[in-house]
Amino acid sequence: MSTQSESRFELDTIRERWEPRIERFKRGWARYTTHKMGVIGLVILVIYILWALFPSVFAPHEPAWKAYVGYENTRWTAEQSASLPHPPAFGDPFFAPLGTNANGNGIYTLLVYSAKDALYIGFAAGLLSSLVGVPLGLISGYYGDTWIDETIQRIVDVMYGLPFLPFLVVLVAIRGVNTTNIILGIAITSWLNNCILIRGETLSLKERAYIESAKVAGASDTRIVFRHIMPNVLPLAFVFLAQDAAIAIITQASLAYLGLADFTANSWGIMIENVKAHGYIYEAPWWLIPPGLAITSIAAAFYFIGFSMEDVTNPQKE
Amino acid sequence: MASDDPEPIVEVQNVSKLFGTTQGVTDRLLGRDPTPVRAVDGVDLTINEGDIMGIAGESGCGKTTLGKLLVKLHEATHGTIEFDGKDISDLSKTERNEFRQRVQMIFQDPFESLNPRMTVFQSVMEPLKINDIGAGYQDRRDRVKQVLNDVGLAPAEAYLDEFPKELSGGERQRVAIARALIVNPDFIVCDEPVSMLDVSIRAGVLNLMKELQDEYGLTYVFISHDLSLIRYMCDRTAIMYLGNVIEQGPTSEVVMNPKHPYTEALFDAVPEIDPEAERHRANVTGEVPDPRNPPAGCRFHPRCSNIIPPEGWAGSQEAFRRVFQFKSRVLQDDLDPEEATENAASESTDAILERGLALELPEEHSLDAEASRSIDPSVLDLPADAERTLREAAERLLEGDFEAAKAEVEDEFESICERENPAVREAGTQVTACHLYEEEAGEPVAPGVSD
Amino acid sequence: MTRISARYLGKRVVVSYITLLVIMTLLFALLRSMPGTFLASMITPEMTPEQIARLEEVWGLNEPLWVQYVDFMVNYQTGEFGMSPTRRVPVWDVIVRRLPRTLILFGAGFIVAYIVGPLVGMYLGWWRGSRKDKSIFASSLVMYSMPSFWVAWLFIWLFNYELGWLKSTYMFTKFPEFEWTIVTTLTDVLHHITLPLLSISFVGWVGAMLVMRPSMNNVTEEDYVFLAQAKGLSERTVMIKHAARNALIPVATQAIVGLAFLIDGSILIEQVFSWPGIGELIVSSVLEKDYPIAQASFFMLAVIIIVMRLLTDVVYTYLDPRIKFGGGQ
Amino acid sequence: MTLLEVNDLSIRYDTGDAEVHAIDGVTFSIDRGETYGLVGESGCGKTTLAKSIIHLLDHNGFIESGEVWFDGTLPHWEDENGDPRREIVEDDRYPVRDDGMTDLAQLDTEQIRDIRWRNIALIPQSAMNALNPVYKVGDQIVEAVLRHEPHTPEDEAHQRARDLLERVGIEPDRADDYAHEYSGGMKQRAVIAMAMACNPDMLIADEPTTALDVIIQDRILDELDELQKEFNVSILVVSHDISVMAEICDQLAVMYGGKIMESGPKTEVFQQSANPYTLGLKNSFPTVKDEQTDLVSIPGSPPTLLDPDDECRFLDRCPFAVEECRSSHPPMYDVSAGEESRRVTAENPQIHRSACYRVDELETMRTEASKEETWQATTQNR
Repeated sequence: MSTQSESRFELDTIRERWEPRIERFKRGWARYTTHKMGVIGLVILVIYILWALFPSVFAPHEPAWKAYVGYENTRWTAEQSASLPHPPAFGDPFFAPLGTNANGNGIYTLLVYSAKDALYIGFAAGLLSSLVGVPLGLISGYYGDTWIDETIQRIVDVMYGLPFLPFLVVLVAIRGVNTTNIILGIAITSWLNNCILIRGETLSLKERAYIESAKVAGASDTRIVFRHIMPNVLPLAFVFLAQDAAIAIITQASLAYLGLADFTANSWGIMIENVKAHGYIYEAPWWLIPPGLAITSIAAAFYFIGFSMEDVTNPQKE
Repeated sequence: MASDDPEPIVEVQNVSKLFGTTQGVTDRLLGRDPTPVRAVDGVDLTINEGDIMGIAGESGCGKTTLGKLLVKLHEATHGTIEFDGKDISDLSKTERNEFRQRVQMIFQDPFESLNPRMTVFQSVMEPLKINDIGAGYQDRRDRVKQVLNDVGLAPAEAYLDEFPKELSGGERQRVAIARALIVNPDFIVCDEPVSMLDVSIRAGVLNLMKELQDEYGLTYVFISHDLSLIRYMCDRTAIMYLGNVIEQGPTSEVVMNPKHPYTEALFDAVPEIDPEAERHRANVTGEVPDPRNPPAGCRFHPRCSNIIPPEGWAGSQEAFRRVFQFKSRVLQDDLDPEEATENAASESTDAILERGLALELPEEHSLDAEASRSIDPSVLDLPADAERTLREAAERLLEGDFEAAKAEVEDEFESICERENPAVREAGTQVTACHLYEEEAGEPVAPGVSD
Repeated sequence: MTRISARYLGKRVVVSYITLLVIMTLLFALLRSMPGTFLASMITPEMTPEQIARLEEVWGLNEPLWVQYVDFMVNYQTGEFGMSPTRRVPVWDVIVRRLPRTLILFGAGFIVAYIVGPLVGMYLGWWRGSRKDKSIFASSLVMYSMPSFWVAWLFIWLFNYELGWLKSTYMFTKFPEFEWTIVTTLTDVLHHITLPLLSISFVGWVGAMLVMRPSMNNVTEEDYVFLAQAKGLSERTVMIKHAARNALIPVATQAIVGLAFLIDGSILIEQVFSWPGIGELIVSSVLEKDYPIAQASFFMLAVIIIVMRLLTDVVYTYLDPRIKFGGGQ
Repeated sequence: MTLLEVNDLSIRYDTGDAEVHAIDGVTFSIDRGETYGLVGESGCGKTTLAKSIIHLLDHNGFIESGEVWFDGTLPHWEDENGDPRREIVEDDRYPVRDDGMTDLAQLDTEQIRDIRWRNIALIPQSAMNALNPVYKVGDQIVEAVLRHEPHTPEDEAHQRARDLLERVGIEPDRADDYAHEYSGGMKQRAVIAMAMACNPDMLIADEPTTALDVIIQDRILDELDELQKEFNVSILVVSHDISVMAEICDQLAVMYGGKIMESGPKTEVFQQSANPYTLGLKNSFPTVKDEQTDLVSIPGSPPTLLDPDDECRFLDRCPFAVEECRSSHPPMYDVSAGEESRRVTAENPQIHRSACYRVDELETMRTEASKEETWQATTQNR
């Protein structure tokens, strides 16, 4: 008897637990789609995710492809070499819709293959800074006006006194230039905003009568934090995650520009840096503009998503 | 409604609650001194089983803080609160769990007191879950349905999966009541439970609360600023002012036969629905002072119409009240000689006197000679030496020597009301904290004995 | 400015000073954990161990760590930044020459960004939800997403290379054909600073706008804005005098974060335009492993941020009369 | 003499999918020096109605139809006596009537700004937050003076502000303080002083005492009373608090669901209530002095007003509803005729009127309404 009723009980619990959430999500989604900006952001993001997952489907060549010679290991003629970087060419003398760089690699191909790097850095750094910032903000807010809060806030205060980019430069210089370190560095400097904002939100949530009501009902601190505060804070955390991702991608490009990047990787930031390194800023706009636009569009996509979500999760509008 | 042999269920003894006593590290480093707010200050209160105890007062008087102390949302800074004979600040884990089940609270704002991300079912069931009551999901669901029916949300199924924002204010407050009732409590603190509700809905919730009291055998504390609601709901009433309970007793007595001048003013100020009713305006001056820096002695004395003249005061009480105001204004730099003499016809010290002795009162309480914030001192029954002192002070003010003016009045016109905080004394069927009743009552009494 | 008491200001200075000390400690730890000692660049393979030891002695590296730390803290506060191992000149001299240039560029950028940002934020917040708001907001987010150095290049390409209007490198003309008078100097600097300034503020203003817009939107629901309308004031007066003035208060708080963001921006921009400031210095010195210079530049940037934060505090008190620093609440 | 005459005014809010009929065909009039009360529960449209007079609706609200005649006109349409100039009255392009009244509903945004505060001032809901925190209180009063009387010298305007503050019992020196340095009651007084800055003919007081404690409320009501006597200003009070209304109003309109249910002289409305809603409302209101009778609530909740049907707005909650009530919302009937069991529609907005088809059965309605069972029966029926 017991097993049957137990499983039924569990099933009911699951249903009871998830039904309202699913409904909430549906409603949220319906409201999200009313934001044109958010939908555009999502579309851009999906395109880049597809690029990252299946680059070979979207790119005409492998990254190793070179103009005129393809994958052959032969040398260019002087004439061919002089024509590089080559403006967009559609099958004559080769196919490179956005032209090539000075090494003869197709710009469009590189663009597609670099999407992975940008998304990886964006998500990893965003997640990491949320993972540090959100819990600290929650703790700081929930124990507001105690020594715990005070300590965290003093740390944040000091960190705000640091010039971020120089700090990153030094950090990456110490730890070695590779993607992981860049992500770590970005996360270390960007959790501050999350922490402060989540703290503020928690502080105001803490004063709500329903928190007091839960206390009167006998709820423990953990229950209050996880059942009553967290669900109200998490949507906001996602908003910050999106913004952090955007900042991380731009920052990584900036570091690459300063010469602090893993130059073996494919990355939009490095592509721009190469334009300068080869001295083609004025002569090869087809090389300079696309990677910049790619960075802009993915960062903008993250911002679009973030701000649309902020609107959706704004409790005043629910 | 009170039972014949009242058993105290809650006893509050000399309880105080101070806010803002803690300091941050930087504050300490920088040597900032905290100025605590004495939200509740030395309150004694006994609540009998089966009673509805009303706590009334203006905003900032500490009534909500007192309510939260009773349910242990705040810890008292001083004093003890006993629930069913046990000090609630000193409970074992099991006792604390029991306390949490037996004592519940209903909050003011039904739009805030329910988690917007939880359904009605989840909200009402939460206390069961926390206290591990009920055998399994189905049992709990049944209990929830029953309580929802009890609070008038029928059929319960229709409400179970609703979110708070889909409900009206009245419905939300009923859900909040259901949430409090589901653990079968004995004692519920209701903090302004209907103040956010519309009038036509309000009566329904109030009546429901009365019905449930019988059904569930409840004791209520009913906190409200609305005295007519207190009158409607409560058996006994305590009036609070600046953290003190200044009067308590049976509701009808407190309302119809108030002892403390503040209580009297408070009830005078309530407008009447009957347009023909003859109503008095409240005979008080000024506004509630800053609770960070409450007046010495009786908290109410700066506004009181019945302030007691010192022994040997030759004039009338009316005159003393004005003289005392004059003194306070001088001491607080509130009397600006330039303003006073600017558009006055008479000589300047007269002008200052005329202005400083005037009280800002509703027409029915001000003297005939008192108009547009000035009064002719000669109509007051002012002893000659008092007038001399006042003139001296006015003279100093004119000279711009404010310190000397203060010195002039500082040690004069001392009332017992500003010196001593009155003890709680019996007066009629009530107990009250006012120096007026010192002589007739004799010894201070313990609260709650007066029944 | 009567609301801000000298005592409060004193306290703020003390707190800022403590923050600076903590940052310096961090800096010390950071630079000591650089791979190799900061002498790495001076040590050549043909040096004998004795020579290396002598070098270390000269640079104070043979002392115990805590002595180095104390020396560092004391020296830095007296402006004693040591010698640059690569340039062979006192670090102080290099910093002092470069600091004003950074201040000019960064300061101008800050001012432009915090005039444009709140202004646009004010309009968008007032007309929140309108078509105009939506399109301008989306476009400014796109601007915010652009890597500033890339924008700078586009500007250079357009205004310098294509149109030839403005200069793209340095702060002054290197070998001028004109006399240095006040007028020519100013025009010359203007010629040089416009593009970098444009590049910094192109991205920088959005941060302030992002705070002003919702703040403005909240303020429009306040009763005093409603009352101002009921008074019969014109829409402009209500928007600027009553709404925007209040909405500015959170922007002052945001400026603390925005500052760091703009400093980052100006470092990149200095790099692009070879603007001879601290930012350019810090990057090149890190790459050259000239740690004393990197350290000192970092320190100077931290000082700039901390001083600016202090100023923000003052502005804050000016904006919000409810805040009385130094007294109770 | 009539100061304000509202004719068949309807106001809608556009919510995208549907329109909220916030105000529906409301007619009333206010005399000079009179206090007129609009009483009702939240969402009944009382605030919307008051704000619409000077076009202070939210951005999605608009006047659908109706007229708001006001005895007063734009400054540049006035002659030296303050009356509209002859040629303006005669010209059909201007919304000015022969008797010199102006239809405020037809003025555009720029024009209504000249009416605001100069002719009709407003004490907003929660006046506590109505003072701008970043400006000195005195300066905010000066601002109002200079807006409408631009030729006033600055120091004269400042002196006026100080006098006004003193008039409402605030030390003139406090004009140089900021709002946060004022106590709650003082803020309220300051707003009242500000409202009197341009000597308006009419004050709109939107829940003027709701946020205040009783003793301060008492004082403010006293203050309003005195001001009215002194300046002969008309006051349109909006409140949900019946007892406040009972105290200060001369005339009263009880609103429900965007309609006026009952209106007339205060004492008549309170003592010879002739509408089920008013009767219900009185039942649910406790008083402090009288021995308590049981309170009875009106079952159900107010209508949403989203594209409402034609039926009587109170139908769903009314224990006296009959078939006729479904046909359309009742017109305003003359109550004195009702007392004689006759049903006569009343045109004069000043007399005691009630919107109920059963106005001819007042006796029954009044006795039934005082019984608790009557009201509970409705809940069981649905």
